[in-house]
Amino acid sequence: MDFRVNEDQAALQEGIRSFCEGRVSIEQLRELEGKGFESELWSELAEMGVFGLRLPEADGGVGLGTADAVLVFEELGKALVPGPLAWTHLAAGLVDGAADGTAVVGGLDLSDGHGAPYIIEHFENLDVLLLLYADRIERVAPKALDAKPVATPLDPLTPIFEVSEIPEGEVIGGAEDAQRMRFEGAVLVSGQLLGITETTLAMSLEYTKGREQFNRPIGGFQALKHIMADCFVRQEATRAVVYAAGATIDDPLAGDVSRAVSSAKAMAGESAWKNSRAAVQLHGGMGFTWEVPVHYYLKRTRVLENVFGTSEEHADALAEGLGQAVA
Amino acid sequence: MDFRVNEDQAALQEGIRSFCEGRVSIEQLRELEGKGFESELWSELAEMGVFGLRLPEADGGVGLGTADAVLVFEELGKALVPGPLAWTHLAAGLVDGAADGTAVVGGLDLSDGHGAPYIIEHFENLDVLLLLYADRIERVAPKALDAKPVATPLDPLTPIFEVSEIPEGEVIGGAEDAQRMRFEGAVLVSGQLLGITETTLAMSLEYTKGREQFNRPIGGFQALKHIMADCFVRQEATRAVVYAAGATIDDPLAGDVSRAVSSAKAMAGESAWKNSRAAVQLHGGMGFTWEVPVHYYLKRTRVLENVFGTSEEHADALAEGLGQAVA
Amino acid sequence: MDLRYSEADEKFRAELGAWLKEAVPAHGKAPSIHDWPGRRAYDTGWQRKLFDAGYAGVNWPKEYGGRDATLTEQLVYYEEIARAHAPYVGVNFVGMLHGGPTVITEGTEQQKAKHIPRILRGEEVWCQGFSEPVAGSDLAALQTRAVRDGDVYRVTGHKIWTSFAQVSDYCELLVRTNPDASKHKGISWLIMPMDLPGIDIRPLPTIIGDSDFSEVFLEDVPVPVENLVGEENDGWRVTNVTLRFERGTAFASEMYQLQESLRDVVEIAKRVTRHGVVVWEDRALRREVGHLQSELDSLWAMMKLSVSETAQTGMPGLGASAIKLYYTELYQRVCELALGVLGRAGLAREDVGGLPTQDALRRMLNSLSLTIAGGTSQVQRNIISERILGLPREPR
Amino acid sequence: MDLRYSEADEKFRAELGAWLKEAVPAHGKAPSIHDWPGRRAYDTGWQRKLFDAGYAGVNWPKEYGGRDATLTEQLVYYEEIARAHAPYVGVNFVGMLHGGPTVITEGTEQQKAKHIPRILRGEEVWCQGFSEPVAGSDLAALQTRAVRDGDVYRVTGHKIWTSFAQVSDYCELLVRTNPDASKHKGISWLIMPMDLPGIDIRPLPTIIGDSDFSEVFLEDVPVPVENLVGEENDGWRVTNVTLRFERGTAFASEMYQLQESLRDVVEIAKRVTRHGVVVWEDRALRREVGHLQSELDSLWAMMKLSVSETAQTGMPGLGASAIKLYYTELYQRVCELALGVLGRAGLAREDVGGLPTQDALRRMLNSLSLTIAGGTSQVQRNIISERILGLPREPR
Repeated sequence: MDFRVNEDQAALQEGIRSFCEGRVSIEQLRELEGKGFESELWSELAEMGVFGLRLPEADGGVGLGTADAVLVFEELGKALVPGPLAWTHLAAGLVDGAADGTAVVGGLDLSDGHGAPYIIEHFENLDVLLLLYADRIERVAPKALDAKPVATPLDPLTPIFEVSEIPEGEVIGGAEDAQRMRFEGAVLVSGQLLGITETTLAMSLEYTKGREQFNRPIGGFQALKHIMADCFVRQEATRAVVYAAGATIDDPLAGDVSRAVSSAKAMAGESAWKNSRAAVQLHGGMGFTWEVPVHYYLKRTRVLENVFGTSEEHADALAEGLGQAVA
Repeated sequence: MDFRVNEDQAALQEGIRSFCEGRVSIEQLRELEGKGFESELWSELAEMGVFGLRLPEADGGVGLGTADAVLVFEELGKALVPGPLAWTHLAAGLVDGAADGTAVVGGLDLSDGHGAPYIIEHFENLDVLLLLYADRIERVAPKALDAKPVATPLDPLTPIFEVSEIPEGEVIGGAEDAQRMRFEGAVLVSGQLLGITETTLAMSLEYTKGREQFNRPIGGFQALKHIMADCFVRQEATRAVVYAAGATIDDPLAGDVSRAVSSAKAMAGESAWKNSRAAVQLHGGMGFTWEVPVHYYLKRTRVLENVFGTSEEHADALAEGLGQAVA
Repeated sequence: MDLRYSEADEKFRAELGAWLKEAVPAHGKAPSIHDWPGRRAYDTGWQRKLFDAGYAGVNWPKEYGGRDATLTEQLVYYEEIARAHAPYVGVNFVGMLHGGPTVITEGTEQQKAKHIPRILRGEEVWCQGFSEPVAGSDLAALQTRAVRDGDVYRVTGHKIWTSFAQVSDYCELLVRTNPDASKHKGISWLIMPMDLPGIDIRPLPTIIGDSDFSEVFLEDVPVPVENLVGEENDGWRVTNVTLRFERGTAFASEMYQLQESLRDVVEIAKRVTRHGVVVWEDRALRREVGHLQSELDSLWAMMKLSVSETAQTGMPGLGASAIKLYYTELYQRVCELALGVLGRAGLAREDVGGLPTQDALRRMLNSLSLTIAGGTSQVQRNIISERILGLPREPR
Repeated sequence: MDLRYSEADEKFRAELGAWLKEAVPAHGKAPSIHDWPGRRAYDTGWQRKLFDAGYAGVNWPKEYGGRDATLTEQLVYYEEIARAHAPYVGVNFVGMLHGGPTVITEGTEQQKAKHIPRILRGEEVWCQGFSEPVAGSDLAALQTRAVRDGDVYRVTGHKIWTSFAQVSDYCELLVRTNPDASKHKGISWLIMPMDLPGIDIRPLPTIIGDSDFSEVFLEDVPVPVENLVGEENDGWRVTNVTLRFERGTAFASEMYQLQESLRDVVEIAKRVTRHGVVVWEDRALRREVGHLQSELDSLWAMMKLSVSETAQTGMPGLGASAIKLYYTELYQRVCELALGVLGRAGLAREDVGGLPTQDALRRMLNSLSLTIAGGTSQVQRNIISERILGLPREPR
């Protein structure tokens, strides 16, 4: 056991980080408001290997594992990169063109028992839509759906569409595939939520160290220090559990995959929300403005919380599992 | 509407307060450890009118209302006065001798659906035991029960006995009486919990103002100040809702009695626990000793939380009520 | 310890309720949040109707055209206003709740005569120029300078968080008139006409996407000296009069609204199903709803106790900080609960699938400002611990 | 990012597990908490068995008789110890986890030779004399004086929170050797034999009702100068070596135990009925159990990450404060949950109605000390915010 990020992984993560810093700055994101998608960016992400990361090299992919993908998605989360990232990544190998970015793939998780209204992110940019049921995966052409755009989505970088009826699609995977996709999707999204957890704390630190009131940096007031200390603990715990879930998917002998995934998603959802909430409060009035990007993180958190199972649903699953183990 | 404590009420409360200060000091309580009952004290409480407070003057009582009784029980809670206070008070007029202290009355609330083990407080000192069912009140002679003493009760001032079977008793009240007793019992106990909420904050304030570390009173550290500020808010909210419940029982036109009672008990239970927990933490190592009386309050809170409905049960009842109102 | 409203209170309630029942629907639908002329007209129009019916300034003295209602009548007023979903005080907020009361308390006869009747009738809209980029929680650190020049103060500075600046006629403005005095001693309180030269208003969009707040840049703005309220350099005391008004009964309506929001959560939960089960059947949700109900009832009881005490002292006490702190944190918890119930429907800020997501999301986003504006929760905890509990002050 | 234990680790686990399976039951039942001679014999007897089997001092260097296990083996060790419900380290705590490691790191060859083997074999019991009534969170404010007098230091002062003082042979003692230096500069670290004249031990009962802690009054106690560890007046640095040991992997066993406690909650909930329904069916309870499971898994993963990092640096980092803070607060939440499930049965501190209330209540009461001892949660948050996050230090 050596649970540290290894050198290759650190290099991979650093590569994505510097790409995002140059290519997806806050200024560039502002221009994507209301669209949330840019085809050149998508192609560049594909070129970086974001979508084909876990596809075998023989199939044109990078041949890495889920633990590696988590590190990549952590960076995508930090940089608020918009688009149906997880779905397209999951579709690599299953849908032609997903890995190389020529097919933009979105999805709808119908396995969680939520009824209408069905909300689909980035619908207008999709080439293929996956329907994830408890026992199968289907693909449909987006044009087969009667989707109504929602003019004011919560996350200005994640356009959504409302659909009231779901057509039948082509079955492209069975129950096992569906379960694997749910697990992997939950872990990738947990990576993004981890990134939000980290970046919002970093923003709070920077702001409170610089902002002075009563002739002192406000970050020197113990009440604020302790809020940030709690944010830090949350961040460290979340990083550990999310990395562990990725590593467990790669090596199921290292633990119980279902439990590892649920623990990660439940924790990451809570942490991203709490840290971004704390960031709003710690930024004071500025945190309530559109100008300071804290709100983007808060809103993205809601989008990611509500895909591949909410924190509550994963908590329920964990309790169910523990109850069975004790029985 | 004038929701303030009026002059008569203030005088009543002051009377009980000064009685308790002189008669139930911490030193005197220490001597009651393991016993939790003293007949002279009981007689004196009866003489003060604690049990006959709401009995009409014609029947030898004081003829006051529930709002007044709440103020009295608040003081009893502050002073940690031990014994089956609420049950004996509720029995006044129903059981001969309860009001004047010649009959010590205890009880067991069987309306909350909890099964065996049945835990009865102060069993060995009881002359009469009331059984509170959802649809009736029964009385039984304590000797009719096979009660096993518990050598180490949580609260050293509240001896408990374990009973596994409940005999049939004499029915002395119907469904309406039972409901009234539950409501009144919950409010009286909420008064005691309010007292604990207040006294534990007062203890925390006194300790942290006096205790110095790093050349400053620790009460000057913002993290501790904010914990106590939250304790204060909790105290004020609890006082208001508990007083309101008493006043609503006295004047059902002022509000919904069932809701007022549940709101009070749910809030008081949470507040007493949180403020006494905070007091342990704020007292540092001393809060973990037997010598500093904070632990008495923490333990008594558990006793009072678990009678006439827990906070959770009352929260469930409130949700049920709200659900019906919305339907 | 009397909780029941008096017969007079109930009579007042019945009359007001009857009037609202007709007046509210007749006033029509609120305009878009981006339609500023429309918003001003809507809000001031409602204020005028209140005035004509005798319900404007319920807490204002009769001699200034108010109703001089008892505090319990005020409570009844706020309850009924919320229950009827009457228009919010809106652009009249600063005039009715800050500026007006301050002028009544501290202004000259001339100032009162000029502004009070017009504020009350909805003819004059006020905004607030208190905060500055460098002076937020530490308001007394404000740097906007006012230099006496004959009959005017020449004012230069940069204000922020000014609500409704776009449609305001006057601004209650804090300026530094003595830069050499200690920071609390050199401040003055001015009434600044918004049509003076040198005022530049730049809207500051919020996370809701509205522009209710603005930054206001002041460049050599000539504010007449006669617009000084209170003494020169005594503005900090004058300000605190205003701040204490803000922490008084003004939350009553919002508190009642909060109870409605909790009901909304239940209503939504009864309409949404997951895994074939109505969400309201989720006992974890119900438990939390129950606890919140208990806390909302506690808050409301606290309010009544505070009102009863204020009725004697005439001024809300420091306990108002406790109410503000508790109210705002509860509000956020209720809003968060709604988010969880809405699930993916909560990704839309307009109604989807027949669910009232627009209101729920707007309320949630707005709730984030409650623990910041008017003194952050941290500032409230400082006030409570230092001024009420007597704990040592922060080292400065 | 490799999470799987190596084959060598698993082999170690299998051997240890097999040994524990026999050794634990053979060691019998723990004596009453009030039977001090019995407790010493029980705890040191177990230490001796560990030693004989080669499992004593898993993290100690081989040259001092330890096993010098890798960090992952240590983790395996703590997991298995907890899983087997093996006796707690008990009275050996200070020797094995504080005093011994400090002597190994900072002691003279003579000191090492004298104490280390005996501690390891359970022949020597140590206690800790650090805290004083005036020096708790501010440990460096300690006032116990040591004055050099020939071959001895004459020590006078008042220590508190000394665990197992009644049965200890030695005390790791912090004293002030230079009262004129700044408070961190005049402290020394001594090994004090507990049989010296002038030592008065007064048990300090806890809210659990046990006497694991004592106050220790020192009156002119002659501690040999050769018992100084490290340099005179360099005790603060020596102490911090100890404190960092305390915040390392030592929690691993307790963390595993915490998972067991959560399972206990579920087990009790499955056996208790209310209103005719098994309590485990209460989804509000289950939701909370599920969240706690997620957090316990996060804590455990944090521990593994920390161990992997420590394996490289050799010393647990500051992140140990985060683990301590999180662990202790989670522990309390699990204990509180158990209280709620037990209901009225939780009013007894002994098993009633066939429910394991004794353990649950003892654990709950004990948990209250966790956020206080070894640096309060508030102190941990200060450490994290100042030393890790780089936020400004408290004004002094």
